[in-house]
Amino acid sequence: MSNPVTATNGAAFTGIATVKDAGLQGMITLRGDLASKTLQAAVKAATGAEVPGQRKVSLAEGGAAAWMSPDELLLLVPYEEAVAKTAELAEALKGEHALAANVSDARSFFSITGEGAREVLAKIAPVDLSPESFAPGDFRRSRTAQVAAAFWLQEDGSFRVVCFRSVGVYMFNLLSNAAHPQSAVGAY
Amino acid sequence: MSTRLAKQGRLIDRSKQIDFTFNGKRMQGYAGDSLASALLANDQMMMGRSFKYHRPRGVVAAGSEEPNALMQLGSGDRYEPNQRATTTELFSGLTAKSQNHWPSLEFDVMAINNKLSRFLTAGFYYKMFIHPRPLWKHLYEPIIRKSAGLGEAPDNELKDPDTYEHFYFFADVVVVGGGVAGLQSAKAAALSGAKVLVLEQNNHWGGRAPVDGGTIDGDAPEVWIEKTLDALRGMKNVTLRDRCMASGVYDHGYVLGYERLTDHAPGQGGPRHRLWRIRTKQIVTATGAIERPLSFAGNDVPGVMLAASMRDYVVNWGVTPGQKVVVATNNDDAYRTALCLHEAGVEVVRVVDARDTGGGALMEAVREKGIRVELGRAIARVKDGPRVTKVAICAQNGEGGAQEEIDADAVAMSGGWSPVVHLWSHCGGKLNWDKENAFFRPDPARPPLGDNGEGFVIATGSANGNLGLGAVLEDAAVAGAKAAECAGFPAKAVAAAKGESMTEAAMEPVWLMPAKADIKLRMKTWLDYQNDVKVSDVQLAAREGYESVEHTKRYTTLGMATDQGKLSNINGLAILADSLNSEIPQVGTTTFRPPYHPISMGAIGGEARGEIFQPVRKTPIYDWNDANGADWEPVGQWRRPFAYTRSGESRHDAVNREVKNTRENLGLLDASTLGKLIVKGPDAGKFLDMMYTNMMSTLKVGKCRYGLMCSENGFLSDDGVVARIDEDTWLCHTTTGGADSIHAHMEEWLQTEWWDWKVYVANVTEQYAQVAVVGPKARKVLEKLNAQAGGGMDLSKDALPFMEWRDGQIGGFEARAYRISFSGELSYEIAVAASEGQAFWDALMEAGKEFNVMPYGTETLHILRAEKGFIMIGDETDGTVIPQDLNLQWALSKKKEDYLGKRAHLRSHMADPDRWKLVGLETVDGSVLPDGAYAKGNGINANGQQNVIGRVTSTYYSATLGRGIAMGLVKHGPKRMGEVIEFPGTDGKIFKAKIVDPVFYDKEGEKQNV
Amino acid sequence: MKRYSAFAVAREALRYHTGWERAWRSPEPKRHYDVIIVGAGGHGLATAYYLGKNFGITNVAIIEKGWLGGGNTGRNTTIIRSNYLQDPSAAIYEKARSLYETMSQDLNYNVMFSPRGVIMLAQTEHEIRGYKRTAHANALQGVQTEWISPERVKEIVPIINLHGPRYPVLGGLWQERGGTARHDAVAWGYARACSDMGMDIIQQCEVTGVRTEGGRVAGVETTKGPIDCDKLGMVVAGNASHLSEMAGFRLPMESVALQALVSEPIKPCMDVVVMANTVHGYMSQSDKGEMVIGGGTDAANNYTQRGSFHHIEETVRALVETFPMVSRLKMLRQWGGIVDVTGDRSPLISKTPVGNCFINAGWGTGGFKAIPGSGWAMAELMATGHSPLTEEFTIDRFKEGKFIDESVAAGVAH
Amino acid sequence: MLILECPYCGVKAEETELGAGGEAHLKRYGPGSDDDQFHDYLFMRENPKGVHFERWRHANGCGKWFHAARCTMTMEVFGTYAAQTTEPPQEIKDKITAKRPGWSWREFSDAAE
Repeated sequence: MSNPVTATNGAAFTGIATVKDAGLQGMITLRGDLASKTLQAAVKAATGAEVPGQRKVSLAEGGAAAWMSPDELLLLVPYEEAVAKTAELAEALKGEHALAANVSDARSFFSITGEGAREVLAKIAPVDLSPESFAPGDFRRSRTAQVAAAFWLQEDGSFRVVCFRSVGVYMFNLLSNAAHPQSAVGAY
Repeated sequence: MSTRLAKQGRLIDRSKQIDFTFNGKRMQGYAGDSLASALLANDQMMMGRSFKYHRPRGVVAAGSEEPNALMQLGSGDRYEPNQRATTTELFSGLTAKSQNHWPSLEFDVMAINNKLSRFLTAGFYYKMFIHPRPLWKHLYEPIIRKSAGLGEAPDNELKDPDTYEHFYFFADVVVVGGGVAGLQSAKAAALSGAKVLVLEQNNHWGGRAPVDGGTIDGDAPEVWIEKTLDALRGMKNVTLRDRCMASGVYDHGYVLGYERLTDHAPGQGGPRHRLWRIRTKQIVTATGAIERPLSFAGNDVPGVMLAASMRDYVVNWGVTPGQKVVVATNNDDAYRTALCLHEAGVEVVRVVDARDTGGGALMEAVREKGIRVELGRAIARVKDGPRVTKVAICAQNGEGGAQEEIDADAVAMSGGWSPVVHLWSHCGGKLNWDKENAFFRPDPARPPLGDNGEGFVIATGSANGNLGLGAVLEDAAVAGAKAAECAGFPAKAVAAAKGESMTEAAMEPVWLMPAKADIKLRMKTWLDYQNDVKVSDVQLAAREGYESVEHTKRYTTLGMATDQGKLSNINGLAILADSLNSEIPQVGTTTFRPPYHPISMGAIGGEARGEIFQPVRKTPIYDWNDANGADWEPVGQWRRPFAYTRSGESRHDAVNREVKNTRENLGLLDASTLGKLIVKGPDAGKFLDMMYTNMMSTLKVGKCRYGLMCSENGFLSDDGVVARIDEDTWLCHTTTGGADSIHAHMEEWLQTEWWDWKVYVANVTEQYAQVAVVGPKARKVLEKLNAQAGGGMDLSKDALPFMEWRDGQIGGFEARAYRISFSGELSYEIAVAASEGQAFWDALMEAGKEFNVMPYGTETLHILRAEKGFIMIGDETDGTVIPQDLNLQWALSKKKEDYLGKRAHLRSHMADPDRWKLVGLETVDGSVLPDGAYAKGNGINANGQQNVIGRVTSTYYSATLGRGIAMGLVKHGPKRMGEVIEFPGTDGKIFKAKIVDPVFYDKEGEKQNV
Repeated sequence: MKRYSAFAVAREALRYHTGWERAWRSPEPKRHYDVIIVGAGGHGLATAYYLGKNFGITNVAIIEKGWLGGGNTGRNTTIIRSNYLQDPSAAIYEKARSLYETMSQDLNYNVMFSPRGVIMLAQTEHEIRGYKRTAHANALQGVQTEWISPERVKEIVPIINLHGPRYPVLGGLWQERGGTARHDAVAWGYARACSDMGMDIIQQCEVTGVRTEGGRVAGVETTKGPIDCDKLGMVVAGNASHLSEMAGFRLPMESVALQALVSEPIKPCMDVVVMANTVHGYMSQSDKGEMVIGGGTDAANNYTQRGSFHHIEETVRALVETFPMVSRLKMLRQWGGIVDVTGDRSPLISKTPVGNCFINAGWGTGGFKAIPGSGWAMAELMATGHSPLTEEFTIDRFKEGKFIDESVAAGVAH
Repeated sequence: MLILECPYCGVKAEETELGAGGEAHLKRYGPGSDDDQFHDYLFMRENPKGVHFERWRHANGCGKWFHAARCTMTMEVFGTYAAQTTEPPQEIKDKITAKRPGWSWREFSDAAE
């Protein structure tokens, strides 16, 4: 076992907001019946979080569960625990029709913090990111410029963005470009 | 002469002088000037040359409708042609050049066209230059091309240093136009609680009202404008943007806003333009109206200007275009210009009103100033020249005889107003002809329809055909409230501000001046200034049968210039209707298309340039590859090393080295891009049996099987190795290009056809870095890694036989090893976590040194598989090939009742024994067959084409065999082994090749199974 | 018909152009014609023209619901080329291209065919292979094409950026005798010639029904009354499904929007047509100086002649990358047309289940360049019941699993 | 540029999040079908001027396929609904009937007729 590395290796940029490689994050794709008590219990056990409602993320200490589709969650766990937690989930869901896959290394993960965070995302995603429409705990899968992404808003007003690892460098460049210090829109 | 006035100029700051140059001449203006106003202040009336006849042209308008004053702005990488002087804000250091002339603006050789204008009438080029044939391309067309065009093209090597961006915005109501109507509408909508966005194309608010006068709520319009702006700025649900033009309205409430951020301050940093992609429930178009020129001979001579625009220059910028002005009109509004000029101390030598009965209170006010007003009169002609010197007056109701010639240096003309209906029309809003005011206005009963089938655009103010400040404001308040209501906010009656302006007498349509102008005058009467379309041209088009308005437009080019007919459309339509003895509404309008005003390509492209033009997908080993000689090849969005070239080595040499080394020693391939899909569930086996042509449900846990996929239409679409992970889980490898598409394909069938089957699919392609460890030393290097780590997975032949897989540790890495081979060599494909991919690769390279390890690229991959006769999706297949063509019948399960493609293969053409089949091809002389070559058959077909009997699908130099090898599809190929067939090259050379077995190397497969 | 010439223009100039006669008559429909062509676009008018010219059939009406040339003929990007991969396509497009060469002389109307050359850029290894294959096929099909190096591409197109960081230009397929023509003039030239042969072009006349007797066509109902005919040709891009249903049969086809745009005119900077299929965009410069730009189609069925703006964005960013100077030009006008797309994206020129009723449709994005060849072949099919050029383009081919697939060689855009 | 509401995630998604997938409610014909059935299944597409039922995928979103009822002449959207059905829901048919009396599409039509 060596030291695992992210695709953008800790990169950061500050302009109208700060864009940062958010580091290695344990992520598990879980597909199954979200109404199932067994599944809900397994999710809780793995992440500490409840199964979220439509287009929501439920955050807990050290873990989270995000609503990806009516039969899919993205679970966040500590990176080092992802393999074990995936196995635990599989074990807990034996007998249910479900699929848990460790995708921690298949993703890039970024944070956007600062006053311009909403505007940075609103330059590349066709989503209403005004405070009235996008509140902490809201989760959205969409398109950011030319790649698919998912993002949510934290309680502290910062965003987390998830995309495929292979386009991590593109995403970082894209977000940094949108955060150009002289590009504040002033729309929110 | 045109000059700066001592007073006036509400938009300029006389304390801030700004230097700029025009055609190399240094000039001064003030902060707040437009380039046009600054040029006029410097007595630069002539600003360009027309498109066709190269006639001298001055500025006609003061806004974005300007057809004449187009400039080449800036230099070097920031150069830009065709910028309107009227919408260009003056800044320090601005360099402008007029365009479409040689050698100079004042003396233009191409002005010879003006002398020939009698010959160069509408559509002349359709009737000439027909014989002799070659001369069109080699002589006539080059001359026409050279004399056409407007500004010079930017430099061939120009790299735009500016950046651009997009911004998504969502509103309930978008109000287009920041004039008084727009502001009133915005206020009304906002008070209902709707989220409102107001877009204003200029850098100042209030539109025409401050220039046109009157009162709002008892004060001057400016007072109300400032008050209202303050109120709107204080509302959380209102966003105001100036320098931001709504360029187009599209389906489902989509609006594009074109914000010009640094055009007025180049190089200040940040994006130059921002394209707002706005989604809204309702749109209020408060876009105002545009004044129409009058059609009289010489109406294009510099110094002839729209009356209201002339007023704009005086009031907004303190500039007068002339000292002795003739005003010509068919309506009352132009009298405001006469008053304004008079007040500014400019002599109004005559008001020529075409109406026999004249105007109302405004006319009286003008007369009171002692200005001479003549009724029922017309301008017969303005004397040709680089600027106005003499104006001939005659009776309107005549042919232009009995002229009185008067001295003047400018003419202010007004032919009435046309509501700006473009945005209303972009998405299908219909228009009605308003006979009284002689204009098209939006038909509220036929608005553009949104996604809910209801209208989503409301026109208001003068854009809705309202004249007079009172009516405009009342209409605007109603429109704003209605928009909010339609957007789902409770109706709230908002009292309109009370606007008062002088009442106006009715206008009278005047489409030609004088009404019966003779042909000589009509040939000098311009409709479309920029494209040089005259009244006589439209009449000619009608006479020749180009009766549809679209025919006339295209035949004469009326309205097709860069102003898109903003000034010319209605005037042209009227002439056409008259020529056809028809009425304007029967003739109809041309279609209004976005954008309202040209927008930069840079803005449309947005951020997508340079590094982020398109995503580059990178494997975890990308950086190492890049640093170690990777000669990149784009594969979809991925980049893969074609080969790893060493210094002094050609691409070809590198490939040969990689091939040989892999066969003899050890090669590593970054195979991370291969798709990896987990398919899991009680019905997964049944599902995969439908997806693949061969049987997957019977695969044993721990084993691998090569599978083929066909489309429902029968064509081979993807292939790859499938591994059974456990009782209800399979892992399917796809091609690099197939990862996303096959994932989507599986989901599509699961969601839309077999939705009751219990199967989940997850795309885990990027979870892993996958490395193919290939060659006789493959096992040795892996065992060495394990030894170094003090143990690991047993990789022996017995513990991990060919076509099986195991999980475990290799060199301390958690890994999954597949014993599969696409090269015919001893080979392991090893997947590790992507985050550890580089470390694993480094470990292999280090441990492999003693085995002479080398990385290899996609070309070597291709050659190795071709030597073994393995097909490659995308080479042997092209979307028209079925498995049977590739002798892959063995992979088409006969036991299965159904799978995708099975039914398709039963169709007559697919069962045809004459289909071309896969064979190997060896040139007789050992050379390499040209890629894509076709095999010649006998004779020609009914269309005179050479008959062909096959084609090359893959062709390489095999370093292993020291000769060219190829695969191809040949008619009856497998039955013709040993036959020599001919492949003509594109250079006429014939390549002779023998049909052979496609497996060129290690036919028994001994090397991979050791 | 008075002939057009420089002399005629000069003569007319002296009398202020008052002597020009109508380019085409505007007659009321007769009760019966030997042949009715529905659709006075380029393909319909060309069909009528070659019926008259090649087969002496002149008792022909061309019925148009709008104005002639008002559909896709007047909305395309005017590219003419014939470097297609598959034999049937190459045959009909090359026939068309060769007819364009002499069209101005044949019609005595300057359609401004300009063989300025067409380059299709190869920007991936896959594209190189596809275009080399096409070059080999073309050599045997009698279509002149050539594979050229990046350096040669730069010589021909000085404004191109060969070294785009994403997709460097690796070469191109060059058809020197491809080019452009003035699209409206093609329709007008054919219309004038048809009218001169005595054919009736009936505009503003919509077909509302197709009458059949005993499985054969008998005539059409129109907004100007019923008109009988012996043979009927349906040549109505964007309306073919609708019209065929009136005759009682269906077509394997869908209609979608295709968009184009032009820049403001600038002085000449690009003499040839360049197509960049990897990044989805193509561009040429019109005689007027506008950069004429096109891209891909929308994916959803649509009859509005409006497409989605994101396709324009995709095309423009591709062109900014390929021709960086485009960044500082401005889009003057964008528009859309409706194209009919079949299962293999190749056209139908075919007999139909209704006797003496013929269909010409489904040209997708490649219709303009085919106009004379399509008209020539359709006329032959209608007059004689057989044309080698149309043999493979039957409606039935899909049933047999026999496709004419041009996407094979990276021919994404036409 | 269209917007369609994804019935799975409730998002009014713009077209760039979506992928169009052609005619809805196709019945699959496999082995055992005759040539005509198989041909029509693969190639004979409804191409109406007016009411149309079609498939879309929320590709840059939840990844689910859904159906939309839309007018090809005006772009009006009558409704969207889940893909796991062989016919449009009555509620959507009623809505279309209210707006386009007399409509018909394949085997479905204005029930009032």
